[in-house]
Amino acid sequence: MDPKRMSLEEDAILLQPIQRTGKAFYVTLFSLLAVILWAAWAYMYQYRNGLGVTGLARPIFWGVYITNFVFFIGISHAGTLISAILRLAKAEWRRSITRSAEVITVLVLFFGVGNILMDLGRPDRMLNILQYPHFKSPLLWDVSSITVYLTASSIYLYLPLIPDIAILRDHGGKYQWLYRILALGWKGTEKQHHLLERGISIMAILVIPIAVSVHTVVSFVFAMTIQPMWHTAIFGPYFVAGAIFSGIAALIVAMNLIRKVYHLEDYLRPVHFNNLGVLLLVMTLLWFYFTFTEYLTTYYGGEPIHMTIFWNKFTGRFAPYFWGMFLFCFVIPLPILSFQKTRTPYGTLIASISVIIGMWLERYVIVVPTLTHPRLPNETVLYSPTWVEWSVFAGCVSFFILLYMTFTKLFPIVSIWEVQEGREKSMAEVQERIKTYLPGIGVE
Amino acid sequence: MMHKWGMVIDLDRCSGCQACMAACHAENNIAIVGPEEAAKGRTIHWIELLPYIEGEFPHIKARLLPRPCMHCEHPACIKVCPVGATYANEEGIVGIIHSRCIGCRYCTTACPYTVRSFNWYEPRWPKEMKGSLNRDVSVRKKGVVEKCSFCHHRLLRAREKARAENRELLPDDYIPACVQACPSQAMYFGDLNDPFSKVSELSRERRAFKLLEDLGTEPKVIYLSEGM
Amino acid sequence: MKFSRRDFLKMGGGVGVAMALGGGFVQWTHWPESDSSNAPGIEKWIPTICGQCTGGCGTLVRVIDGWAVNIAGNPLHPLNRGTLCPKGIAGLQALYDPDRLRSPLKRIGNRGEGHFEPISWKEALHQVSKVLIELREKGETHQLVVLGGRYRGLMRSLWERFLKAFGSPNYIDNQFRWEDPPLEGLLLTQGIYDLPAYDIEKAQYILSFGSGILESFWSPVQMLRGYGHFRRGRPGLRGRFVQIESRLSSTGIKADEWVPIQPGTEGVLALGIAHMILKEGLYHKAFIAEQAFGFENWKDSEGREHLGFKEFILSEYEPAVVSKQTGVPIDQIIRLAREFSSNLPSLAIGYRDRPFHQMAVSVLNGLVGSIDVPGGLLIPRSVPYRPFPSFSEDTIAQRGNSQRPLFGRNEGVGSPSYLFAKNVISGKPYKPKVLFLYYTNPLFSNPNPEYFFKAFQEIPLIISFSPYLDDSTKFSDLVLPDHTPFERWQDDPVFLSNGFPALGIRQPVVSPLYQTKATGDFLLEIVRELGGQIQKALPWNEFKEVMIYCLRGVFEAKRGDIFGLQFDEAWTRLLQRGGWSVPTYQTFEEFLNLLYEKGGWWDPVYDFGERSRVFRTPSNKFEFYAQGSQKTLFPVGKIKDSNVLPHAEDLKQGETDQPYPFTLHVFRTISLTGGRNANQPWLQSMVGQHLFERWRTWVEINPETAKKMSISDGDWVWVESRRGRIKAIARHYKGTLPNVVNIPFGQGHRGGGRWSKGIGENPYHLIDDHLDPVTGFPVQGTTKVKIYKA
Amino acid sequence: MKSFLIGLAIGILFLLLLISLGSSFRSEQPLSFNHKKHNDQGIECTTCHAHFKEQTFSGMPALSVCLECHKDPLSQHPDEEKIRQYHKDGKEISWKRLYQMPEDIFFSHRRHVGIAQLDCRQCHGEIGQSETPPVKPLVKMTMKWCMDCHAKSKANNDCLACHV
Repeated sequence: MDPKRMSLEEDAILLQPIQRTGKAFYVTLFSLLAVILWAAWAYMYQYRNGLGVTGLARPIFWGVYITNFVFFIGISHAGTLISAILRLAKAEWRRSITRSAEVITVLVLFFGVGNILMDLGRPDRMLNILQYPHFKSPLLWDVSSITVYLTASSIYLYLPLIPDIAILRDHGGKYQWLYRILALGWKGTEKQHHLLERGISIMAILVIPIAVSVHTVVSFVFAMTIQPMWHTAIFGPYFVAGAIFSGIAALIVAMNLIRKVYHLEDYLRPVHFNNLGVLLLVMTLLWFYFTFTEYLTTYYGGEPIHMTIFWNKFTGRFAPYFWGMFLFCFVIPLPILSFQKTRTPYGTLIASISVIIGMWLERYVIVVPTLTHPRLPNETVLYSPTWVEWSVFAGCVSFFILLYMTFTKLFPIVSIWEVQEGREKSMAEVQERIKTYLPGIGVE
Repeated sequence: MMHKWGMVIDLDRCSGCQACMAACHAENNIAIVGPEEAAKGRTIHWIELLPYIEGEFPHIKARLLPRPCMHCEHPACIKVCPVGATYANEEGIVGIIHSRCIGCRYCTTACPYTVRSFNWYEPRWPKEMKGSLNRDVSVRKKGVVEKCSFCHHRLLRAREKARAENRELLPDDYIPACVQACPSQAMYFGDLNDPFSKVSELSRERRAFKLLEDLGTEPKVIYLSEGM
Repeated sequence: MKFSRRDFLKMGGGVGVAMALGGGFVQWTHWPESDSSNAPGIEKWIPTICGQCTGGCGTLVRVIDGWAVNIAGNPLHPLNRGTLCPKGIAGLQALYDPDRLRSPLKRIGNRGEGHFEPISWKEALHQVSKVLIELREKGETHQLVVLGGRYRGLMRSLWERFLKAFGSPNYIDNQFRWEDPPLEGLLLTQGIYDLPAYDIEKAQYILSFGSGILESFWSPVQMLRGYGHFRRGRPGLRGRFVQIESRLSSTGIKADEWVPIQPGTEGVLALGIAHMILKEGLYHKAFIAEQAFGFENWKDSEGREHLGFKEFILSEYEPAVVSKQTGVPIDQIIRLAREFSSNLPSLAIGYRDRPFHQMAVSVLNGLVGSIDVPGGLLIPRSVPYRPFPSFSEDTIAQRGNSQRPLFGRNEGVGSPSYLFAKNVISGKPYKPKVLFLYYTNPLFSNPNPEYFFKAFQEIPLIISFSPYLDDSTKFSDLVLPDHTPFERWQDDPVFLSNGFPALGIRQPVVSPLYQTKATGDFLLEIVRELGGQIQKALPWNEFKEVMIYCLRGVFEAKRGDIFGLQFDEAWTRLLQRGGWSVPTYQTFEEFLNLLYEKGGWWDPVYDFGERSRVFRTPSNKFEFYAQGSQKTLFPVGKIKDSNVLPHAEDLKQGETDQPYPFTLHVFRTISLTGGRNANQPWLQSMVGQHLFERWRTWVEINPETAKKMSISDGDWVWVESRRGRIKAIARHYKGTLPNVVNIPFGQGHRGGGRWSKGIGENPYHLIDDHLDPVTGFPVQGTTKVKIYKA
Repeated sequence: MKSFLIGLAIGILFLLLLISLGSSFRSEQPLSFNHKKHNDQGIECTTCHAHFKEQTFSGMPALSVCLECHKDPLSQHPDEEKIRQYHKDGKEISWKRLYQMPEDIFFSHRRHVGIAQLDCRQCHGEIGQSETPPVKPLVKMTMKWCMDCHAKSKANNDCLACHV
């Protein structure tokens, strides 16, 4: 399939964001920049003065930054994992959504890593991790697996992007030099296509275990310690499930925005949202299952040191966070997602926002209460994040949105060639495939 | 045989006076943390008197327990350090190399005894006090973790002195500042590998117990319980 | 490639931007270097005496390059044997307190505002001597008052000698502390008004009636050391220790048993215990028969029948009665009585409660014969100083000395300071003109400091000798800062818990940091200015000379020795009695040098059975019936027998309880026992370790009570008494009686340095006006308060 | 634009150069001391650096030590007069220390010289042969350098043996 030959009339709208930039874009851009600069200033303030400017203290040594770290890494599971699974399952409806998902993965990973770096007391010694690595530490497992994940998902994002870059190269317009470099001489020959397809499917397979490992390892940061309510084997799957859960939610939100802003209603249709909604519903139930198991195990065991934290979450100081988490992760999304009537783009958007908030709270409720109640008597310290931490968090979110926006301005956020391929080739393919397992169809 | 340094704290002798805490501050240049920061929980104590107050009025069971770093045989903190800035040396002392620490505070969260503290700000002293810092011990910088070292610098000095005097290290040559200060002489320090040392003998007493023994960290700080 | 001028300009711009960014980056990433000066140097360990409290511990100060770097106990000093308490270690922070006064100061602006200007010592000397000469000229010498606090040794003798030569009867002693041992009790039973020794190392059983022996004892380390020995120092024998107190203090936590009791009724419980001991015949019969007076009913020289202790107690203090008043169950009273009298030697230790409550505690020791026996209450001998040379007062001084002293009556019984304050306020018999403050800070550390605020306002010139700008110093007109203890010479005569006298020598370990001057030296300078008979009375140039003069007495006493290792007491006694005592020194020079080198002298002998030393009562016996008190406490008129027998005193619990439902209990923790230590961050960071409280004032409330009042742990509350209110953090503490609230003493300085000024609150501002008629001091546990959320 | 970028690059290079130059430590002594001359007179290191056998530090020459010989003029060197000037002012000579251990290092001269019998030159190089005071250490001490020597001489290489 020669891209030159490809008629773009049908999909011209997909290139519009790249070709035209409205006032709204700049308004958003500058307001995001303002937030980012503010956050940068906040971080500089922390860098100069020390972590004392946060709300952390002994024994609550970890707070919002670590919560954000887990949260962002969780969000990153949106893309690669979902897209890879859908690709492998050859779900046709995936074609218009994979790109937007994969971009989330790559971009948001930086913020996960960034948050851990911002949490360091000595960021100037950050490179010690490379110079004196100590592989017994789960943090180093994180470093390794996140690096691999970032590399793999970048490749996984980039490969399917090549034909589209070639389209942009051939179509003229801005940044020709950039597209020329990135297109890697794509000509759309059969061979190239074949290679590309192969590459994509290899990556799709590779990326799944890596993604699973990443979040498992993130959970290990907690689970490998012997602290009450951290030291549990369920944390691996629990974190992975939670990650996919929040990832899908993030994807739905992103899709909703793209759809509205770039008028892609034709590409991102209710059925996509419905399908993703079902997936989210599954994850909601799975999340509930894990949460329920975890807390039941703790409760039934009734170890005093665990129970202190348990009751603190259920009825004590952290009850608002805990029940908030339950509300946002389960009570709100469940009914919305259960009915097809409400699994509309709008309905899933509400459910997803709720899930994202809930999942942030979940991470907070995992990190902070355990640290607040160490095994030995300790002074009662209340952790409340300071303006620095909130600013940095806001900055991270803004920066992510900014990068995402910029991406949509440089590259098509819906994969053009895949959509076209779907339209042309898959039809046939699907028919072929269906023939293999259903009788009486396709017999012309 | 290699030394294995350990401490025994006889709670029956301990009067809860906190001399150990003050002695530790003076010995180890522990940062002065003012009232505002102290209210946030940023106070640093390498050894701290912990209260256990159980029961209901008027039937109360209360205990005071000085808690230094346990210098565990299987420390939870060492494993998790991503840069190997904390480690146990051959003699069993769990040390921190402050100049390598990146301040990730993983060890502080992993330690089940919460003995580790973090320098939230750059420690500062009024200029009138600076000259009175202990010159044998580093002054920590902001952003690093610190904790009890069993006054390891005293061991360095004691060893050197013994070598200079051409003799073996004697049991009383090396004791940490807290042990030295303890007015009710509730603290003992010595070599746990030597079966005849005072600490060894006491560690085999019926009253001997270790904190959070079931975690399997095998502390080298051993307590002797109160009462008969 | 060709470059145009424009290109060059652009390039220049590029370089500029790079430099700016780079410079900024370097600046920004520049990690502030920590600012210690850890230069190595040659270390010395210099023995001296700790000055953080009245404990008198020997210390070794590690000095490097003229800096005191660390403090350890002096292993040779028998009182602490190489150990220290937290305050002792924080002595470093007293020396290097950044807020120390650096030169003499003269007040500018209004009193109490705290504005001063530095003056020279010459000017200071001139000013003070001018004022004093004026007093002499006008014959108003008695209007010079010295208010002296808690210190020991020859400085006190020097002040008294000075006042005597100058012509003022007004040395006002302001040492009283609730937490001290029951001195009035000792006075009533043994006729001694001085600290006794409690031989806890040999005791088997300690019954503490509200005494904070592990926190607020006058010499903490000796008690803590003794405690360790009492518990575990004797193989096979573990002393038992019961704490009777309204609050579960650290002492209570360490005790085997805590007996919660209504505040102020500890003495009543003692009477109940005495009742049971009498009833069960468990008392020490030999002691009672030979060394006691007033146990049975007796007849005086005029043939009048008097009620004896036994009959009185047996008739009045049934356990049921006592139990009702104290809240202690009857069976517990019975058990305590049995334990106390069967685990000999046993000791009862009280606090400075109302005098006859103190006496009730003291007679318990008599009942079990724990007086002047190993493991009991001992009366130590004093250090044999050479007395000052005799001199004769001049006429001005004689006239001044014959004036009525400002503290009125009672020959030094109780606390004269409140009486003094009252007299100053009323202006009767006269008003003082000049007040010296030495080692005292009444505007902070006396309960109800308002008395002293009012009194100070009446005094035209107040001169403080404090090295710190404490509350009282802030209120003075002239500040002549003393050296801190590590910068000056001083003697410290003390005794050990086993009654051995010891003499510590305080010597400068660093040269004075600032323009301060030892008050003793300054006083002698004044004396030289005044000249005449006064100079003849004090013929020395500096305080060290005074010390050396008096030390000759110790040298010539032919007893004791320089601090050394523990040695066998019996052997020493034998040597001394036989006249074979061979101390380590031959000449006085040698003696002095050894004294400075080792840190002091001691006499490791206690002579048992010296009746005249131990019982200085009219009967020369232990008095269950306080005969002596007739002279000292009730000088006029006949008194009822029951008034001089130990009895329960009227509790005066305020008129109506309704608006003020709680009794205020002020306690001291070991870190801030004295008001002097608050500007020391090490101590501030561990004030209330039992609740992890630091750097602030908290109020302990019973959790149930607090819940009923919906006050949560950590809320800010107001604590209000009739006198005023203070704001504090409410803390739920299980060791609190439901009707009592506890507030620690030590915070809330209005003067002081950066680490004490304005930090926390001083509960003493809440204490009621009521003074005990005998001691002249406010009574602990009589103030009522209410609490509400702030 | 392009020129600007080139300028930027030049600037950054220049900056790096400056930083690398600036990072080398320099110190000027108050008077130009000639180690060689003193050494040739047969004066031992201990005469001036009095403490290195008994203490952790070696110590800088005290003025009194200098004055033992230089009370009256000995040479023509103009700096010699400075010694007596210091004496007149009642001040010690403000020598600059060339070797500064990081703060968290416990280093003891006694251990290295007194006990292990190391030669001064091992760490201080040929400072005894210098005719003018060196402005930076003759031997660059790095942790690796320390540890290599420790390994070679079978000394303790435990972190806590030096880091305090």
